[in-house]
Amino acid sequence: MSAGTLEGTRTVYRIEGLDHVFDAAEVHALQDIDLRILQGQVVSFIGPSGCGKSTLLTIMAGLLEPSRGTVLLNGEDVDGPPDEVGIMFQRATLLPWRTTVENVLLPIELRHGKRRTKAYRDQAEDLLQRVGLAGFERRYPGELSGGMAQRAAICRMLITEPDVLLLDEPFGALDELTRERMDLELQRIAAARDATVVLVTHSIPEAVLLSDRVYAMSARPGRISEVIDIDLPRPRTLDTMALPAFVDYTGRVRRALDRGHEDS
Amino acid sequence: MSAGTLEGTRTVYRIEGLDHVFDAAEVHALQDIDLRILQGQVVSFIGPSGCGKSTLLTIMAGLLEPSRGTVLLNGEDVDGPPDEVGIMFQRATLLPWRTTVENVLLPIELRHGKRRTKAYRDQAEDLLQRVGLAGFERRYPGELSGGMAQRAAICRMLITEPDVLLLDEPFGALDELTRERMDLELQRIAAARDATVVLVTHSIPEAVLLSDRVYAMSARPGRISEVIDIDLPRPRTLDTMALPAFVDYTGRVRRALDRGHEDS
Amino acid sequence: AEEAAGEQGDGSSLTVVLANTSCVLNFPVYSALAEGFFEEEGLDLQVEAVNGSSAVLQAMLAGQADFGGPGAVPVMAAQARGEDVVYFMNASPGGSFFLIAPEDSGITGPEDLAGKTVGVATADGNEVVFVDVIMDGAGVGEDGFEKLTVGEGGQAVAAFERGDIDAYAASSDGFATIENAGFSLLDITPPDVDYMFGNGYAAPRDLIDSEPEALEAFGKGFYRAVQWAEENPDQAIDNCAEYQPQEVEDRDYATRLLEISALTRVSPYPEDPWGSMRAEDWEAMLQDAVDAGHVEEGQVDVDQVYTNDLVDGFQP
Amino acid sequence: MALTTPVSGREPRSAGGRRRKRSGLGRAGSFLNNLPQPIAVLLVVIVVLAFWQLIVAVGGVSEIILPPPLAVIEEIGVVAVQLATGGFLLGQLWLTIQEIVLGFLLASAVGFLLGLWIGQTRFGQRAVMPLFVVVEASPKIAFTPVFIAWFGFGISSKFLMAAFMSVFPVIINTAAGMSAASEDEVKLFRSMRASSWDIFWKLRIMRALPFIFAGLKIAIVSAVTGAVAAEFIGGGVGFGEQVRVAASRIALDRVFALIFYLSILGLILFGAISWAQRKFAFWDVTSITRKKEKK
Amino acid sequence: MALTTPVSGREPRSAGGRRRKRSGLGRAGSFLNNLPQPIAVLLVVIVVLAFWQLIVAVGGVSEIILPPPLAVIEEIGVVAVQLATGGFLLGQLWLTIQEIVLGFLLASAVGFLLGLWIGQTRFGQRAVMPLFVVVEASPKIAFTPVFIAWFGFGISSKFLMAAFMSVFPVIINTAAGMSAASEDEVKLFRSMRASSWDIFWKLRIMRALPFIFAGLKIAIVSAVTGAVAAEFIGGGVGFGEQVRVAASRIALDRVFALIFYLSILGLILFGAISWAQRKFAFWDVTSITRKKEKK
Ligand SMILES: Nc1ncnc2c1ncn2[C@@H]1O[C@H](COP(=O)(O)OP(=O)(O)OP(=O)(O)O)[C@@H](O)[C@H]1O
Ligand SMILES: Nc1ncnc2c1ncn2[C@@H]1O[C@H](COP(=O)(O)OP(=O)(O)OP(=O)(O)O)[C@@H](O)[C@H]1O
Ligand SMILES: [Mg+2]
Ligand SMILES: [Mg+2]
Repeated sequence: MSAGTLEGTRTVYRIEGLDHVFDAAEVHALQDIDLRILQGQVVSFIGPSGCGKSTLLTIMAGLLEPSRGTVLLNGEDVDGPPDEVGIMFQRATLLPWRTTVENVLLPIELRHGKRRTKAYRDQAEDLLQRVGLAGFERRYPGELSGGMAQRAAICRMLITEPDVLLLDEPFGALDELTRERMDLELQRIAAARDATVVLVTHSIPEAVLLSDRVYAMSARPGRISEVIDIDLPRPRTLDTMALPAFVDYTGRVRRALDRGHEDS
Repeated sequence: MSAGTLEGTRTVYRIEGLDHVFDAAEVHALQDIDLRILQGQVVSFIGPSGCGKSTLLTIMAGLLEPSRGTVLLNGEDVDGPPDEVGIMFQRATLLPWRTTVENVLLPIELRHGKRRTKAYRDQAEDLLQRVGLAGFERRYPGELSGGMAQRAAICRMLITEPDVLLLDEPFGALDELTRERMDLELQRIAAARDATVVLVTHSIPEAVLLSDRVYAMSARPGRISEVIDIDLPRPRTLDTMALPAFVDYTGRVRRALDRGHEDS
Repeated sequence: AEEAAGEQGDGSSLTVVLANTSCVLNFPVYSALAEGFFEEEGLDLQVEAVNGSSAVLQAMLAGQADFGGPGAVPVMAAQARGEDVVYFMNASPGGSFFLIAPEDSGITGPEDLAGKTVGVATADGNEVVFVDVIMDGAGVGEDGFEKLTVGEGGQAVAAFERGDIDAYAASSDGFATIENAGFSLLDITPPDVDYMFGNGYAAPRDLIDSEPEALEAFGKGFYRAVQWAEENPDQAIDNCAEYQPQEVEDRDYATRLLEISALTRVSPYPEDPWGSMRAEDWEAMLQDAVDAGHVEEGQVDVDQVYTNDLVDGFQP
Repeated sequence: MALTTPVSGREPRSAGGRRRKRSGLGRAGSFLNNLPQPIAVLLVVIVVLAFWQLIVAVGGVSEIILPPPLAVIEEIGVVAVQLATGGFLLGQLWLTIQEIVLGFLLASAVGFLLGLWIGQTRFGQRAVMPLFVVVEASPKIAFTPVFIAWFGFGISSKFLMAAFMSVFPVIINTAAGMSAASEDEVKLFRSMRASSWDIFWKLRIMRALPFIFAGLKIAIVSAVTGAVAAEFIGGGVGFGEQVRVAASRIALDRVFALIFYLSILGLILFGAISWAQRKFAFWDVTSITRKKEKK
Repeated sequence: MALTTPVSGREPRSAGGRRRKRSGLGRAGSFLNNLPQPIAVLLVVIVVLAFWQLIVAVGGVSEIILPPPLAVIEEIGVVAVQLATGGFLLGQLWLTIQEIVLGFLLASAVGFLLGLWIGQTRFGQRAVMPLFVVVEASPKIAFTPVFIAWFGFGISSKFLMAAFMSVFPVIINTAAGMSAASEDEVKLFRSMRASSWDIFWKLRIMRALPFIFAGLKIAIVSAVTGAVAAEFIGGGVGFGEQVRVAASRIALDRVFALIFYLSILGLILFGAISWAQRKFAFWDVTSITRKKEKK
């Protein structure tokens, strides 16, 4: 456990020389990715569609082995889904044979068995309520709207209180207001637990609002084209979005994204 | 065919006293929806997640019968998917046994049979290229990223050149730049054909940028809470977004959305 | 398995396995049981039934039964494969097959079958030899008539109905069955096939050596039941009602079946003691089996395949 | 007709949605579809009986080959009396039921495990599967004497035959079901560090259920015929033997009556499996049905 | 073992991804899984033969009950010579093959159509299905005389019996497959104004393919046993009759040798169906496999 330190904080993820090629399709999805994420940091990946963001997250979650390069989590090689990580995928993927609350409780059941899951039921209902799904606990996924399913998937990730959250466009199907509310909720939860958050997003304001650092990516092959550190006071609120610095940062991210588009 | 006229234009959709309750779940999804959409208009629905936007679109597409009320398309009762309408759903739903281009050509094949579909292949590849999927024609859906699948689904809808486009968060999985590009492309296509566009979106700027009229909805039961006419010159470009009027409109829509949230 | 049965107490507990599940056809066994004949002879007998001689032999050799009632040819086949199973009792000296033709067909003897079709149950069974020998004896060579494999019982009836066959080589139950189906039948079996006796009983040589008395008791009880049934046919059928009530539900059928099966016990050699066999018959049957390819020349020694040693013990 | 009136599990939400251009056939279909089940079944039975009577009457088929329906119905009554009064037949039927149920349970358990193995491993698929096909393609009935030789004359040999004859559909369908879970779902479970055990029980099995139930439905029915066939050949006990006895005296009306009871038995067992399917794979059937059940 | 080394169609993208804590069994499994198919099959064959020899040797089982493997292999050779020289057996085998293939084709076609009907209509599910279950649960072999009475002693009656005996799995699986398409997919098709015909052929059927193929795999193998059983009972022709003859003279080595050829026949036909499945339902098998095939 060689916990690296920078500004006195532990390095959570250290990725070096990472490359990924989908063999069969011969798609060079990721190239030369190097990065380092610190404990308690919130970082965002932003970039054109198909630039490899989901692939990178999948690799960080230990679900896919990169073609080349190292991925260290807390100093250890990631060679399987690590215990301390929770991931939320781009598609909600709720199981149709479980009610909403049962879907949320799935990771608990997988960890602690069915019996001990009961104790978490209140917690699950609490989470569902916080994301605005009170009253839908016993509905089956087929009866939820797109955004509702996504919110249920978020609850499913949060229920285990992971130290590291990997989120792939978690709020893509939500309207802006709900989204902002969820953003702040996410910030609150992460801060309360000193959790590290890695976020893939398509929303520039969201990236700026939440992140300590934004990685802009460009496509084909997917690589990190720019790194923008966001130095805004925390906790951030909706008022933060009115700050001139915020507007400035969104402009910078937008331009970086722009360049990412041109590159590809 | 009692084509109503308003400002000299034909009414495409006329919805009156529409109510929808999902019986089994006893969810009152839509209440008292009244609206009228004119030929060549672009209208957006915006509102909190779960407020019934997808349900409304599904009803307009003739895929779901409302519990009460009338839905007229070009003066005729909608009691099945009408010929002139193309719909794109919130989930891309590509068929895994067809390549991307075959998925795009599906509606053509369904209309004109396999043989005559070949003639449309160039057109399909052209569409795919316009949305940035050149080179992915022969890939299977499992090899596409989330945003790529969504873009393929858009091509699938456009290939039949429908007069009325019903779009349920078509660009939800795209980054802002790609999204804006797609927005303008959509405007171009619609204008070129004088097509009518009904859009469900979560992005306020998108709603304002594209629409002649924005319907803000509130939830439980889902109803139209406010109607905002967007009087900005066409064709709109990215520069439109810098106009003070644009900023003003986004503010209005945002506040309407806000109120929709409070109501529910 | 009933392994213990053979070795128990005074050596009088055995399991027999019959080659068909009909009670009426096996009435001597069931009646002897019901009337207590075996018990009186000091034999405690368990009865099991399967379908066919191979299954009988397999059950015997696997130790599921001590002895059983297979046909002669399968026993020779078993010997050819090195299993020392010995025939010790001939229970149907009259033979198991009947060549039958519908009464209204005008066919009265095998000679009339020239150019006609004879049905057999299987393409290569003993009936085929039976038919061939008969037709040969009637001066109709192999080319002079057709053989059609039709299967048993219902299929034979279907074949008659469709007009596919003119005569049929039937077992006793087949005979009764076809009659029961409304055909008046004529038995046109000539004496040429007298040497082909029907099913009897066989046992591993070990058993014959170790428990001859028990097997003698079986034969004695069996024979007593045969004689008893001649006087009391109705009661023999009644006895079956307990084991196989369905079979005797149709009383006429059961009676006819009993009558026909009596024919199988009419020995062509009335002078011989009941249950005995003749070497020349075995030789003839062995020759047929060799001709049919069931056993190979020299694989089976007639002296080894049967024994008349117990026959004295069967007599009352 | 079938194509215009789908009732399958995943119809869009338009339950009852009116649609234009419904064909005349479609209407006839929906009339039939809306009949209450008892009436629908009765209708089918009547059509079958009428057709049967027609064949017997017009076709001039001998009673020995196809008994007239009325004679069979009469015999069904006769057998019913015997069964009701706890006669000999009842005991035989009970034996057969035991064989069927034991055989089916064994086949389900063994077939399930083998199906898993074959469905989930390349070795199973490529090397073990051929072996089972070879065994299955053999005339299994021919093994009856061997089963008797090994397992005796009692019901063991028969229920083992029943299991032997019904295990294959369970294997094949379970194996096919093993790839029914989607890539996304497996990824989700793996991300939650689900054990292979959990991925298996909480995902793969659930997704495989429609396949497994289809297999079990075939198997329960095969178990009936398997047990009966074993009794046919293996002799001595059970309802199958009774069928044989009746057949051997060409009492075809009785044969049909006995078969009728066996079939009803099969139907009841099949119904039990279908019930279990609706209970355990409820999410696979129409949400409409599910919701209706809720009320 | 099975659970730790899945190769099913939808594994996450981690082909070859190393994972911690792989059990010893898992390793053994993956060793087996990585064997080339011919070697894997050979391995299974050897294990089976060894086990068989062991039973014969240690168990002291009579040759009449279970012939020693060597004797069977020898007989397989003898039969091979007869088949190769175009002897009597070859003609019989050819008859049986015709029965099987015709029976299977008929069962597939009829079973498919009935399966559709049953899978898509409430009437089919609730009223017609019970009828088929009743027929299926009956000892179908008992209908042989009826088939013979109607269709004679030639191969028609036998291939019809083969079809009769193998149609049920196709029905059940096709019916089960009819609800495999998702709600979203049906909605998509309906929105494109797809005809019922197209929804059916371009969606439902595609989604039902894994089910249908599972059914066909069971059916082809049932057709083999069905044809053989019909020959067994219905007399006279084909390889099944030869098996019966050999059994009646207790030539078990010959019985096993003949069964071996029937089984190989079954295996070949089964392989053909599997091949068709990989071809027409390629998207259902591992994407890895598909991609490999591309190269
Ligand atoms: N099949 C169904 N059965 C029961 N309730 C349903 C069904 N489909 C949708 N609902 C309910 O109807 C309401 C509206 O759903 P709808 O999908 O129209 O929302 P939406 O506005 O599209 O939301 P989102 O923005 O999250 O996609 C929700 O409360 C949802 O739970
Ligand atoms: N299983 C796969 N096989 C082959 N190629 C794949 C596979 N998965 C992804 N790809 C390719 O890898 C590239 C990156 O995909 P990825 O899903 O990581 O993109 P993304 O950045 O998440 O895009 P989006 O924003 O649209 O979700 C794409 O070009 C895609 O086509
Ligand atoms: Mg992605
Ligand atoms: Mg929606």
